Amino acid sequence: MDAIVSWLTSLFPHMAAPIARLIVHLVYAAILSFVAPVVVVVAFTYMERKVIARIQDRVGPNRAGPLGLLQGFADAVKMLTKEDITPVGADRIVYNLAPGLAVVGTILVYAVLPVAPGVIGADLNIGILYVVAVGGFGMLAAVMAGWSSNNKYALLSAFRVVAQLIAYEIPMVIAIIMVVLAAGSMQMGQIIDAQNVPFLFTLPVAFFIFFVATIAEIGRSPFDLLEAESEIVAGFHVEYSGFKFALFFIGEYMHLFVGAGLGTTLFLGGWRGPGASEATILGVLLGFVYFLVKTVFLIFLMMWVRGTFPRIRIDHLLDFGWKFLVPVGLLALVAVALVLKLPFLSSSVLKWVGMLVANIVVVVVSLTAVSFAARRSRSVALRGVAGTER
Amino acid sequence: MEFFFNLVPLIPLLPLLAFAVIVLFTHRKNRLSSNIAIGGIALSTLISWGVVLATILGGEHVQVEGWQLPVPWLPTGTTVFSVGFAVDGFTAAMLFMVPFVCAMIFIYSQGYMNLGQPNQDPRYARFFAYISLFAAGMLGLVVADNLLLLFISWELMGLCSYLLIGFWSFRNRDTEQHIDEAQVKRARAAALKAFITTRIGDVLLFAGIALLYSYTGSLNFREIFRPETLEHLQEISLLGQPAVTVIALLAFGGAVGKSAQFPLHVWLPDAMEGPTPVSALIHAATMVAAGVYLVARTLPLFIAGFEVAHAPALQWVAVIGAITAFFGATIGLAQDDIKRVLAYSTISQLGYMMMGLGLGSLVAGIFHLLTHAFFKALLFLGSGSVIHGMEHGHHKVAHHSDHHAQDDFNANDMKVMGGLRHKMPRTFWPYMAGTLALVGIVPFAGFWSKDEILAEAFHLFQESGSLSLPFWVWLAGTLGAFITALYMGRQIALVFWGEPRHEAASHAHESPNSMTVPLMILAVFALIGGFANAPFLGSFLHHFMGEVHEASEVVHSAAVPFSLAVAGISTLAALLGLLSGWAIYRNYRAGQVEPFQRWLGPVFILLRNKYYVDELYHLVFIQPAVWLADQVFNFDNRWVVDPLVNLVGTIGRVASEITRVFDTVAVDSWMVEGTAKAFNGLGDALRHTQTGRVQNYLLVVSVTVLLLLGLYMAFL
Amino acid sequence: MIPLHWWLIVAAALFCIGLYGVLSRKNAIGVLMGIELMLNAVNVNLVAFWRYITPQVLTGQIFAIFVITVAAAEAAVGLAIIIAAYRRRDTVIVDELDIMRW
Amino acid sequence: MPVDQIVKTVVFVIFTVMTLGGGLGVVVSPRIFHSALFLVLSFAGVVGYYVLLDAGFLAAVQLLIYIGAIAILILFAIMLSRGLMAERQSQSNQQWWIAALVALLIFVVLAAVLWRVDWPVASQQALASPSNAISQEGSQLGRDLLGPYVIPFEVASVLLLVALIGAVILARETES
Repeated sequence: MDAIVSWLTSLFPHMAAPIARLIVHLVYAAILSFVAPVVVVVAFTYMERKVIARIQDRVGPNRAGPLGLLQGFADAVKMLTKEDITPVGADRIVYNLAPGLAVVGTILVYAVLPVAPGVIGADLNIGILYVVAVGGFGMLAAVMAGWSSNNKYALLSAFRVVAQLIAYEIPMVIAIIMVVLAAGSMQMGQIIDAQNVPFLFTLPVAFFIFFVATIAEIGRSPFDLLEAESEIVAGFHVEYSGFKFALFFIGEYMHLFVGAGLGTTLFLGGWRGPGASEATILGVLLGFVYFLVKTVFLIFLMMWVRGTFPRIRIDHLLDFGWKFLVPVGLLALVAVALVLKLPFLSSSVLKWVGMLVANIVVVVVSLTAVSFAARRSRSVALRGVAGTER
Repeated sequence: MEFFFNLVPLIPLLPLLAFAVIVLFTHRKNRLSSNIAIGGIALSTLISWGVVLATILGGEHVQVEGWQLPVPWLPTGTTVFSVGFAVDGFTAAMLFMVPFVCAMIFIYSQGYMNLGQPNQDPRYARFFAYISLFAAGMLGLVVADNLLLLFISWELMGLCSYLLIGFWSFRNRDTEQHIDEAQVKRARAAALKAFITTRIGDVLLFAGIALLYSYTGSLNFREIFRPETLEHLQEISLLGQPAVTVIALLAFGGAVGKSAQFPLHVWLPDAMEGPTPVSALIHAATMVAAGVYLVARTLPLFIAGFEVAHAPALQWVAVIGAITAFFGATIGLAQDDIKRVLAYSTISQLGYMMMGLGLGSLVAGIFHLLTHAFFKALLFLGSGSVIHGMEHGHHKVAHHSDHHAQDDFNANDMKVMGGLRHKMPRTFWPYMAGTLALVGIVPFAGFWSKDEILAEAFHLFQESGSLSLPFWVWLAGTLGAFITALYMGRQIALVFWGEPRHEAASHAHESPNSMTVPLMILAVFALIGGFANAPFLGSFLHHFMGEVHEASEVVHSAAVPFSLAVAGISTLAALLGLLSGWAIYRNYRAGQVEPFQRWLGPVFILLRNKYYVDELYHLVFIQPAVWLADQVFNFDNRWVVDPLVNLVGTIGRVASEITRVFDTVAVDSWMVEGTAKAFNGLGDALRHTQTGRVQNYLLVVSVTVLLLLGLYMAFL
Repeated sequence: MIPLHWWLIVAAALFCIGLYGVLSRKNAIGVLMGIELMLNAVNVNLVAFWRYITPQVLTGQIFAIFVITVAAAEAAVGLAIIIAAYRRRDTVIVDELDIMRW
Repeated sequence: MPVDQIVKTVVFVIFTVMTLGGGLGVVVSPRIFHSALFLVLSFAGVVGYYVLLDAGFLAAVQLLIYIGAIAILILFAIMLSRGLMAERQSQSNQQWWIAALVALLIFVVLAAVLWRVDWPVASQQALASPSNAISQEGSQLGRDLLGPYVIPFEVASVLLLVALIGAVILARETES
């Protein structure tokens, strides 16, 4: 980005550097807020439908355009031409604010997402903390929507949103803290720089927790309890239609992208790859390609998960978050912190190995504990059955 | 030998560890628990004696300069509270005595709490945990190199004393059949009394420590006692006095509470509601010694800026000590309870120690503390053995004939004993040794230490002329010595001579070895302990610990020459007292009016009732507090049927209280009545402001803030 | 730079608004929100003092962090109390929770 | 007045409107849910303040704790106790006018006092050039919290734990 700025100033010698910077950032912001959503939504709805269809042995969209590629646009047209409804008794202002907030909350995260070498809205030195902090807006939007719709199901969904998002925000933060510990910084650029070996390989537990928590935060299957059709119809946006619903929809897919993008940045080395560098245009483009490939891979993983697992029950969901992910995360956090402080792990290679070993130990320990608990509860259940028989 | 210094932190930590282990893990296994406790204190004793030896061998370098181990503890913003350990001659002298006496008491407790017997105490393990913690507190206090750790340990002991004095108030009503309700109540009251009374002193001490810290920024003894620091403290004026004097007096306040000096002595006699080993622990090695230790440790603060003879803080110490010494001794004359006599004797002896310190002599006070610890532990454990024997006899009697089972037999009452020297010889002889030591007969330990204090007083009195303060101190001490001998004569005559005055006494028998062996060991120390500082052996303690405060440049300790006159007078007084006490009571028979009562009349009643101090406190502090609390309760309680009835009732009650106690203190009844009315009316008026609505209250707060801000504005 | 006085006065205003909320709201949750406003006002003050008076040491920020911590704890406990009161007495109106009256 | 001064002032005014307007909304809004949303607005204004004051870390923390946690929690509680507060009924108690008066007076007095005091503001130079503490804010905060302020830090952690447990116990359904 600095390169573009200097290029601009060389092009227009009279332009002051701050103004050039401002222009560049404004353009970037405009791309993020207007172009990216459309592209993201169209591309990933198409991808999602194709992938899910393949998993379910179907073909998926194939009518609109070649290979159904235009399906997304068709959907968009359909959605925008629908009637815009506001339910009776709804809290009008809040009701109308909520969809916008849902999108804005996600776009705010894009600001610190490094999509290519040197291309980042603002490389804050508290970048990752900012991401976590801004995440609250999405929750707020869902609560506002759920409350203002004056609909029982929507309200129930709002409850679920709060419960689920809080429950999974904590393990996610724990996973992020592990990354921050390993990288020694909260700044996105430095986190990427620290990944000579992607953290996926040194902190697999953190990645697992982050991945699961991200799916839950986005509210995708199997954690899509917020909008479980069979239980609460469609959740907090049940009353929305037309453009406002489209906003929620866009928000969700952008959240998907940003979640995967964060996963890429934190665990897969971001834009890093052979040849990617800030120095040349080609390097930057290469970096962007690497970033996209990794992100799309993560998104594909999420779709895979969605196509494979059935939706789980709300209490199981909360239990899984609080009673499994959080303790395992804390355990791993302590283990990683200890390993990083061990005096004899002086070189970075040794540290990577140490972290990996610590993670494996944590996995073994927690799996053992889980299987032990499961066996015990099963035997208790069996004994209970035997008792009733007698 | 230097190696032992590295183990100093372990001295308090081992008993602490024993406490933790017992409470957390082994409290279900009684024998194991008590063995852990004894093992902990025994190891502490070994280490302590190693340290003592190292200190002796280390020569003047260690004894005066001391060895230190600072431990940074609490970072608070920019400063760090550090706790640490230090050993010098003084500490070493204490380390010789404290863990050893504690260990003796621990071993004795195993027998006293009836380990393995059917009547073993149900909270046996808990008891050992508590006394371990108690010992840890005292040992931490002794090895502390700063006031912070000292205060922590101090409070730890306060807590333990509460738990232990009230030990028999915790009863499990589901599992125990025979619960002595009166005892439960007494124990509970005594525990509360001890805790609250000493708390008064603790608050003063805490205030003193806080003041000291705010002026000097340090709590480390060595840093506080630097001449520059002391000078700085003298220059600051506080309440018209040099700050150092105020701080010293506040610290002394703490010592008054802990060491049961007049007027905060009331808790100590009641403290014997706890098991006897606890009494021994409190009276000899730990709790009360802490106060004396504190004064001795902070002695430079008391003197700084003045001549020794004219330091106001020090004079207070001397006066309070002298009053306590005399006062405690006289009360001891009229008590029937064997432990109560000893308790008042402790108070009196503590007065002697304070006297010694108040005369500016560290060695005199501490020497007496050390010897007293041995012989008072001995006496208490001996009395415990006697009581134990009596209870045994009582059980036997009750077992044989059922109709005796329900009489109000009190195993502590000396009047029901008698002639026990034949039944319990192994208790009797050590007890005699302790008595002689307490009374101060050559060559027993008490003689040397008491004589040292009196010689000090005498010496000062000769320097500053008759009718000066040291003269009165000396007089009180000498008179006190006579009275001490008198009541001890009375006690041994009542307990060990004469005929048994109760069946229990005639069936009493000797206690188990675990109880008598510690007695014998302690008896040896009661016999020879005094030689540690005997003038004809070169006044060893003087060289050993006399100069620990030398660095402060205010305390100068030179041994006062042995004065035959002083020694002669006090020995004569002691012999006279002991023999006359013994002679008068030797043939005392059950049911007789006591000889003293016959001769002293109302004075005796006054003494028996401890100068009515308890009643006075009850009247002046407790009753108004309770009464006020009652009133507040009534204001607040809307279900009071008729406030007027209540008022009348209160007036009536207050009036009757007044008439009841009119003889002792006159209280203006009009005042009380008026106050009651005023309070009641005020309450009636004010209760309407309690709307129960938080926001109303906050509004009032806000308005007040507004007014204050307005005032501030107006006068800015 | 914006003068320090502005910050302080804005903070004072926020504080007084919060105070008014605490004093006047019927709903216990409203009272709680007033308290949060007041705490925020304090934080603005602390941070402003830090920035303008002692920018070299972070004491002001650290205090603000502690205030936030306390605020979080207070909100959690406060809301728990409100929920509990709501369960027991079926109301969250402060005036009706007056069993501590004379 | 240089450009960035004007920008800063404008931004300050915007945030002030958000903060104070939001605050006013909190205390006068007739619907408690709206109050809570106004509270979010007010918090967001304070976030802006922190950014203006170069306290980026605090801004993020404010966002995370106040908006992400406290405001959400309050909304949650409001939803839980729904239906009791009849909509549109007055949200103020009888003493509201005294309260308003007192609050206003306190503000006037406070403002007067604050205005008069000559604060010992650091030199212009020190203010203008971002000090080390500002640029290294995050790590410096960490060091301070685990260094000189470790005791308050630990106490705060204990406080949070206690609050956590206390809140759980208080809000728990009593099993009957």
